[in-house]
Amino acid sequence: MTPQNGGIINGAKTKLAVNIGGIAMKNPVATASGTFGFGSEYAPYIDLNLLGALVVKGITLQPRAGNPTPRLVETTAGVLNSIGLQNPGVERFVGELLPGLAGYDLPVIVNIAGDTIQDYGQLAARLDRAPGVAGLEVNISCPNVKKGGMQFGSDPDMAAEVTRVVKAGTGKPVIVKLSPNVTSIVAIAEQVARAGADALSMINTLLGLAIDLKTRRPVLGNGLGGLSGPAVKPVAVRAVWQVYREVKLPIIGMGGIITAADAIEFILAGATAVALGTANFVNPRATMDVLAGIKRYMIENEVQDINELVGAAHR
Amino acid sequence: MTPQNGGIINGAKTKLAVNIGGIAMKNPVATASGTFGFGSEYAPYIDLNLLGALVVKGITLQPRAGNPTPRLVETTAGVLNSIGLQNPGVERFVGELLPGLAGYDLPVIVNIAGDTIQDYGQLAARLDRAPGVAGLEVNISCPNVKKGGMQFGSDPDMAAEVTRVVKAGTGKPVIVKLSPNVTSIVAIAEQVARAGADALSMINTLLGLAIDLKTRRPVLGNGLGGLSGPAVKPVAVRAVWQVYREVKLPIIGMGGIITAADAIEFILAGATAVALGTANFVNPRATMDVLAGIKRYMIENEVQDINELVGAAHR
Amino acid sequence: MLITDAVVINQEEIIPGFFRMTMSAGEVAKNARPGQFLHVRCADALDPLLRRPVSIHAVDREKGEVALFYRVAGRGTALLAAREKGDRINILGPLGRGFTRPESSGKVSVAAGGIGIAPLYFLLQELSLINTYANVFLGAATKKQLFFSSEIEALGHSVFPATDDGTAGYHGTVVELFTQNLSDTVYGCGPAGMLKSLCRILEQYKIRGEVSLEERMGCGVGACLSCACKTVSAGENYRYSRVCVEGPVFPAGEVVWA
Amino acid sequence: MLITDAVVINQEEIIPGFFRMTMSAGEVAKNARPGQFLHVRCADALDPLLRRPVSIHAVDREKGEVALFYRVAGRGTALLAAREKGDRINILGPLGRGFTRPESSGKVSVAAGGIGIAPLYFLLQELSLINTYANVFLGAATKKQLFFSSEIEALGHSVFPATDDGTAGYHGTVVELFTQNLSDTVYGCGPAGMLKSLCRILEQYKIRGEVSLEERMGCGVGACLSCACKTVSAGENYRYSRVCVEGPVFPAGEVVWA
Ligand SMILES: Cc1cc2nc3c(=O)[nH]c(=O)nc-3n(C[C@H](O)[C@H](O)[C@H](O)COP(=O)(O)OP(=O)(O)OC[C@H]3O[C@@H](n4cnc5c(N)ncnc54)[C@H](O)[C@@H]3O)c2cc1C
Ligand SMILES: Cc1cc2nc3c(=O)[nH]c(=O)nc-3n(C[C@H](O)[C@H](O)[C@H](O)COP(=O)(O)OP(=O)(O)OC[C@H]3O[C@@H](n4cnc5c(N)ncnc54)[C@H](O)[C@@H]3O)c2cc1C
Ligand SMILES: Cc1cc2nc3c(=O)[nH]c(=O)nc-3n(C[C@H](O)[C@H](O)[C@H](O)COP(=O)(O)O)c2cc1C
Ligand SMILES: Cc1cc2nc3c(=O)[nH]c(=O)nc-3n(C[C@H](O)[C@H](O)[C@H](O)COP(=O)(O)O)c2cc1C
Ligand code: FES
Ligand code: FES
Repeated sequence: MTPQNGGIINGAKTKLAVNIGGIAMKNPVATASGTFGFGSEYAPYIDLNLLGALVVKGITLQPRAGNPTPRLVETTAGVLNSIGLQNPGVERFVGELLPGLAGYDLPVIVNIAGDTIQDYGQLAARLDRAPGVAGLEVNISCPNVKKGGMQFGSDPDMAAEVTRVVKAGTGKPVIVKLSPNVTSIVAIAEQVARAGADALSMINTLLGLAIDLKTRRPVLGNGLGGLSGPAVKPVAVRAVWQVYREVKLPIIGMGGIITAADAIEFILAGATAVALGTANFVNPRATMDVLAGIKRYMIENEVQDINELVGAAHR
Repeated sequence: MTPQNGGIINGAKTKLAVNIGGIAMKNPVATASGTFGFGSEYAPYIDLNLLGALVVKGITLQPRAGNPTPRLVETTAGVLNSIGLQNPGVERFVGELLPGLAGYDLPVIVNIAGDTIQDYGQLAARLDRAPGVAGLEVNISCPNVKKGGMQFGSDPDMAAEVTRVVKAGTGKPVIVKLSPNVTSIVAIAEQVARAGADALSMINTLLGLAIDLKTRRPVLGNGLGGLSGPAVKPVAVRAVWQVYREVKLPIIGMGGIITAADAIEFILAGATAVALGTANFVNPRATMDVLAGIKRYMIENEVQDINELVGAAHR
Repeated sequence: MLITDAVVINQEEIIPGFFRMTMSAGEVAKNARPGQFLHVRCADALDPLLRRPVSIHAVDREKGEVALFYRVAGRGTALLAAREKGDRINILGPLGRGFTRPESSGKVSVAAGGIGIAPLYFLLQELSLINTYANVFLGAATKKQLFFSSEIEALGHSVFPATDDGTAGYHGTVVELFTQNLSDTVYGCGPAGMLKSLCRILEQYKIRGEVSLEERMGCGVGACLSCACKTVSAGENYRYSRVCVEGPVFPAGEVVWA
Repeated sequence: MLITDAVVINQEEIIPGFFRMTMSAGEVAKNARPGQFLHVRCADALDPLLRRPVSIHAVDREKGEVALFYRVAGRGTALLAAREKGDRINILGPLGRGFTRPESSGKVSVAAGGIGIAPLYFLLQELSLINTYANVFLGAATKKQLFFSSEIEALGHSVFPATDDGTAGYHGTVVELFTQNLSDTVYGCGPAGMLKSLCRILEQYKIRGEVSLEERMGCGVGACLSCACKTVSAGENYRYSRVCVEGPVFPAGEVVWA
């Protein structure tokens, strides 16, 4: 472990480096797809080099205009969104956006989504050739698109099939992002693991709805949306806890993390790394504050290596 | 409609009476099982006669001691509980608690839970003979018990089987209470409807977990718990919305209702009545405040009959 | 058993992190009995959501005032501490079963660990009204957390301090100190560990006692069964009692300790 | 583009429900341009969770002060209105693309509907600094919502009021009044309906204009794509632009109205 991998505060050495299915992260704090754009949007507020990993907005084969507005509405301690995977498509992503990230010293993970299983294969193959991609996060859990999305993540066999196709298309680490909108997230995780996934990330948003009392219609232009933020944290921690017990893959935990205490809760439940989504909207420096807080907790509790904490609540 | 069934404010007559699968409610505001005890606990704070219906704590065949403590922990805008169906058993309920409710002019709905399908049948038969029971709410969605509970609510066939057994055991209206912890709540609802349910109630709690950073163990004595409160409202409204579209049974909507606006959101989504759970903890008069707010909304928006609003967001 | 919008009369930080707040709430003052608590709405918004149980610490029936004594333990109590004179606070109560009166004869003691003095101070107020004076064993981690000694003495009671670090009074636990000064009746409140060892002593010496327990609460009125604690009555296997209605004060012998 | 803990200098309720709040925030004052906004954290707790976008209403660069002018629309703005002198407010900004300067020659107008004057007042401050004086069409439901007329006149501009109920000035909409007094450049802000009809007039008469739009926001920095609005550039099919970075001010001709 090199010195950059850790931090020395008050003379104590805390090892923060983690490995997510072959992706070396200097610390366990990543950004959640779709909430952090392509990184540069937040560069005025934080030093991106200090992040454990950057997970970019979901990318599809073809450009997408996204869903009608409104696309976002606040609920109690949460946010419902239906962005609808607006993105420039994989070609423009590789040509225009990826090069801008080359200057940073951090793993870039590309979140991919498809309408069909073939889409996923093509995306994997295209990104396998792209320089500067540390790994893929396979979004089989987006509640905001008509075709594909959550559908793939709700059926263990389809989830496995998508995983196999992506693995066949790339030599890079493959993280499969799971949906909480299922009867058994463990059953999905098991199939995805068997199909060759290198890691799991969870949770994507919970399917939700808000209705406007004035118009008497759904608030969001698209009707249903995905719920994120502190409201969903107990559900997310539970999902990580359940999957950690049964599946031996590293987990990126997310869903409602605002503070370091939240992040540590996920790690104790079994997450090797964490990602912050909605928190960035509340506080653009949230990732840095969480990182600092994790270090402080480790020092105060004499934890030398963050990996000691992973899944500690099961022991 | 008798005068008591409505309310006259500012000269406007608002019809509030609804019918839930044969249970006549003078207004659409009920209490959620497990949060309102057996009614008398709240009698010092509100006039129980003004409630649309009283749904009592879950009852099992045999008395239950419940789960180890702590049984409740607050999360952001929500509550995780794992009471574990502590209750005196159906015999003592019928003998000691039910008679105390006879003096009130409101339908008493008994929430029942079993370890086995046979349990449900026996509970239904026992309560069919009990005076003062307006209907049964079949809890196939409790996340806090080892056997039965949510398991029955996660499998469409088992859910249907429980429904059939209860219907066979009683002539009283049968409301089946659905779990949100499933891939398709519509699939469960459809099977339950086909099996003869008279109404549906939704949602029970979301399966969740909180971990204590000091002990590094789950906070609740039982580990996992059920999440309720404002945090879950978007998920609950979505569930009501989805089921209303596909299943032609009246719905009692619940999950995070605190204000009249919340209640109206459920009604617009398709609920014929609503129930308040966690809100009672925050404000013992919450049911009355919600009822008053619904009336106000109806008057302001010139809605003569609450039934006009049911499912209006779909039109 | 009321829902009241009480008005803050005074908010005082006794030592850092420990506050005494006086509120105007005439009906509550009139009806409250020692050992009862209020279920306090700390936030106006929905986060934190639940009320927080806080013991009734002192009562001035003439002025119609009620005082709380509390430690800032987390977000709810921090919000409480931020309330200022004139602010309104929604309270539910008085709730729960309080302490019972001591037998007319016999020596009475009170054993308080740290913030545990909160409900016991009200008891001491009431005892001195019936001319019953107690030995008050005040335990704390350190001297400055020995709260209200002079006020308690002003009520006519005798104070026996004990500190873990020996900075004042007996160097040791409040239960040890009590064991050296047994009485016929004892009222205890404090951390679970302290109450557990107190109950053991009471059992050993067959002393009548009552202890005030804490458990996480939902409703505060007996409806949700969140606040369960294990208790036994004669000949019974254990059962779960509700701290909010069967308690928070229990006969020492009925509590089943983990 | 900063995160600042600004200190409230003054909070003034102009008419019931409409507040002007001045904050000390030197760097923001220095860098702000008319039409930009701040993303304001209204709560300290997690409910309401998100920041709220509020336009920069006025700037005093010497004193390092920034003012907001806002209507209490819901919980976030209600919390904002509860802030008092000396309180700290976390703000993000200045954010977004503001108004562009008018051509050096030609008549300039400003069309404001109700609270829409918020960002336009800052623009009028800046215009008068470069000795450009505008016709300001102030529209409102009723007389008392014609905000800041005298301050605007004091800056050297001419005010043309219009009210829906005819209680002051022209009896009708601000767009009708503008149509009777066309100019070469116009800056507009107000309800969507007003801006839509303004844009139609601008297109009809080929007048250069810019309008400031609103959309629900998540991040405020271009990362989440929540704040999309449909726009077109020459020859293009529509696309979704981000109000927070490509806007909130857009050339009138680029906005696709629903
Ligand atoms: C009947 C009763 C009377 C009480 N009287 C007083 C009093 O007079 N003065 C006083 O200072 N406190 C009293 N308490 C304790 C007080 O209710 C808690 O300190 C308060 O609820 C903490 O709320 P919070 O939001 O500040 O902390 P939280 O953020 O909710 O929690 C802070 C920490 O305390 C733990 N915690 C919270 N509630 C409990 C609980 N009920 N049991 C065990 N651990 C808990 C949490 O896990 C966390 O570690 C009483 C409790 C009960 C049940
Ligand atoms: C760039 C920009 C600049 C703004 N500048 C100002 C300003 O200077 N002064 C001012 O008073 N307001 C301004 N607004 C509007 C302001 O952001 C909203 O009024 C505020 O966010 C409402 O928050 P709330 O919590 O008070 O209301 P909420 O409780 O969030 O909502 C209250 C009502 O407003 C609706 N609503 C909330 N946000 C929006 C939105 N963005 N678009 C449409 N409907 C919405 C809700 O559906 C609800 O009916 C601006 C908005 C934007 C995007
Ligand atoms: C506005 C928004 C856009 C999102 N877009 C994506 C996306 O493109 N791909 C994806 O896998 N997840 C997406 N998500 C889900 C987040 O990555 C994350 O799983 C979820 O928000 C839970 O984390 P949080 O509570 O920290 O936000 C999005 C979430 C939000 C709020
Ligand atoms: C403390 C507690 C106990 C509960 N017990 C039961 C129960 O016995 N049977 C049942 O069907 N639901 C039970 N529930 C679920 C509620 O009835 C309700 O479905 C859920 O809390 C969502 O509503 P709310 O957000 O308004 O609380 C319980 C909920 C809580 C918080
Ligand atoms: S707190 Fe609800 S029963 Fe005691
Ligand atoms: S608010 Fe996030 S992109 Fe504009």
